[in-house]
Amino acid sequence: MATKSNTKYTLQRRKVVHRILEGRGDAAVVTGIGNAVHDVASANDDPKNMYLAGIMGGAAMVAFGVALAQPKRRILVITGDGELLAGIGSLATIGVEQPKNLSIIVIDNQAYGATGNQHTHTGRGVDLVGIAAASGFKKTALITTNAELQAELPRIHNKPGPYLAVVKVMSKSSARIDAPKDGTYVSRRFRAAVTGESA
Amino acid sequence: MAARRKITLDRRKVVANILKDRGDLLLVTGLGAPTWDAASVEDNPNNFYLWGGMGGAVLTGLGLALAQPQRRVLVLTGDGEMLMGVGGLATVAVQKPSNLAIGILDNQRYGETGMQETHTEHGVDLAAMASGAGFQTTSTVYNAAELKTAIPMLYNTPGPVFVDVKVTAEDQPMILPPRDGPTLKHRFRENLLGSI
Amino acid sequence: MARKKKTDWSKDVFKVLKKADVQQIAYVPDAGHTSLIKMAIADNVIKPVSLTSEQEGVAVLSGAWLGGEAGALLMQSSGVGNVINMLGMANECRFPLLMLVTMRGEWGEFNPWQVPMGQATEGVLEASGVIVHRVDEPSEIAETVEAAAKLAFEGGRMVAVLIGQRVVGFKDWTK
Amino acid sequence: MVSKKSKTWHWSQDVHQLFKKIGIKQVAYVPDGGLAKLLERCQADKSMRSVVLTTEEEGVAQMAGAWLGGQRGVLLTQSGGVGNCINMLSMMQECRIPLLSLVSMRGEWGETFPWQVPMGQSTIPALEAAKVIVHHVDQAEKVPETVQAAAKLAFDANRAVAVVISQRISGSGSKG
Repeated sequence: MATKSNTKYTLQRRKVVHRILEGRGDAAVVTGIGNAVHDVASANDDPKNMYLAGIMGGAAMVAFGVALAQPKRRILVITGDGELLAGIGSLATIGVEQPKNLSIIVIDNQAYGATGNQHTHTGRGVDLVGIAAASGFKKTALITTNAELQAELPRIHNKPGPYLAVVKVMSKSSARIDAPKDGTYVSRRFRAAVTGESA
Repeated sequence: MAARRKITLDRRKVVANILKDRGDLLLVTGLGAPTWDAASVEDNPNNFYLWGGMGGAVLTGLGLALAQPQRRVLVLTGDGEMLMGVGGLATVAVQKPSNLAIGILDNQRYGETGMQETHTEHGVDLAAMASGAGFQTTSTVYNAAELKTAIPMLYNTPGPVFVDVKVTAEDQPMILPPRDGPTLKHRFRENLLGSI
Repeated sequence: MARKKKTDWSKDVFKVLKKADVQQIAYVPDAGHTSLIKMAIADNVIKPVSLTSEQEGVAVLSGAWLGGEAGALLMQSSGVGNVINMLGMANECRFPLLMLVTMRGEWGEFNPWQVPMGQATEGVLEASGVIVHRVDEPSEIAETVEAAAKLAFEGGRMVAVLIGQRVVGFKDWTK
Repeated sequence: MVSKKSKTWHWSQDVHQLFKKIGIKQVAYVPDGGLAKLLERCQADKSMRSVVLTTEEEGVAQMAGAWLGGQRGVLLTQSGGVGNCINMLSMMQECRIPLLSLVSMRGEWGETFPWQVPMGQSTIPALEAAKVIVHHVDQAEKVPETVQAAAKLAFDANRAVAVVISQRISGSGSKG
């Protein structure tokens, strides 16, 4: 089977993530595996970042659990298309539960960046925005330009969710920026920062 | 999301209708009621019933469709089973098997565990998910007229085809086909391939 | 590091899979399987099936075998943790199942998050009734896969070949 | 803690009360017959949020998020669902995040249904291989105290713990 060549996208993943995180306020951020970790860490290593550095398919539901526990705080998921696809049923669960404070940002380079840039399904006709809408997400967006990104920022940060945006970016990894990778450390640091309690 | 419409179709009648002129169709059924529905029509050696492996019916159908490109393959399964392996829709759409059709008997319930509501009861639209996954042909069926249009799609429209048939949540008597896995497997392969 | 070796064993393994008449190769991409996946895609006979989650692969290969074709599932060790329930079906029906698993979370692992699943891989496979062949020498991979393929397709069993991280190599994170 | 058992007593009463007492706020589940009564009690209780999942691994991830956000939760699953969680459980081990899980067994005591047996027999070894602490209980009266002990181990000692409730108690298995 041939892998189709894709439309060329011009947005740079790291700039997109930085732009989104500039306005995060007191939002908590849950990242997917791989590039998402590095993109978020390169903006700022915030204690309210939970880096899921080694698990596929869990970012949306980890964030959902936080969103239920912290209803007054915005929870952002920054993840990749492959990571989201590995747990795609989560969108239906979140669509049913309707957490208003949850925004999912999919940085879609249409490739498994961590393992050699193999094409993911999104490069071959799978429409994550459509799946999110079908799952009950009332607010969704496909972002391919800076202007569109700018226009979506209020929905990402403030408007009632659940919200999902797919940001199409160039299929290129950025320089690796290490985030703290000890899970017991980042999880306890995160929990203390968002709850004000120690574990 | 699909608008709320009245659900009137009886699952047994739907399945009987779908399988009435099945010809040499190969049928894979998901665990629970779809297996009994298929058995209520007849126990056919071209049926492979999943009695377990929740979330695996569609992908079992995909592997079979790829192996048997000249034969039509139909997966009949329930909404809960489909949801448990819903990423499989993306995998199927990428493969574009022209001989594979998927029919969901969507009673919006987990029938095996006490009729708890599934996500489809709360607005999740499986046909739209399939469409988002890349299926070119999808449909949601609520009544007999729509079913009549959908059945030829299951058999003849180039696949992958996805049809979500909304059925009532009434409990039906269990009609149990053979369930010994090795027996089912041998029977299916011997009938299809001439050897096990 | 072991780039040359990697290509070499992949070629030999691919020959073994062809000889075993494998016609469907289902995979979730992994760096260690890159060459094998490329060969599968380039091959005119083999149907490559890229998956969103590894459990789909067990189901696909069950269907493949019902339809008269042999297949192989390629994944990373973390993916083993996604297939345990679906293996129940392969076990109950005694479907042949050949899995090639590239290991993470062991030899020289740098990412702590990979360690728990890497250390659990062999245990959960055995708990699920899968016969496990482990190989840490590049020169022995092809013959191990050949033996595993026989045991799977002729012996009618679920067999996993675990390819040690020592073979696959450390990830080069410096570039 | 356990009230004396009348004829109408069901272990789910005491377990639900225990959940309230220890501050369980999120209940994630894939429906299961053996846990149905407990689920009904949790669903009727406004102090906890019940979340139905498409697959059990979502629930493990949700429990991680609940704890990260300062709440306690519980994952309710059938034994087959355990096989969907093994990879996600590695996150709980790596981060040492508490996990309380109740697993309703199939494929063991008096099972009449062959397809449930392989996963049922793999459930405990797979959990143990994934380094989850397993408490197996096969008498209804002992379920509440076992869940209580497991909750302590989970939330006070920060461990992943599964209470595996035998099919001997649920009696399920007559039907697929």
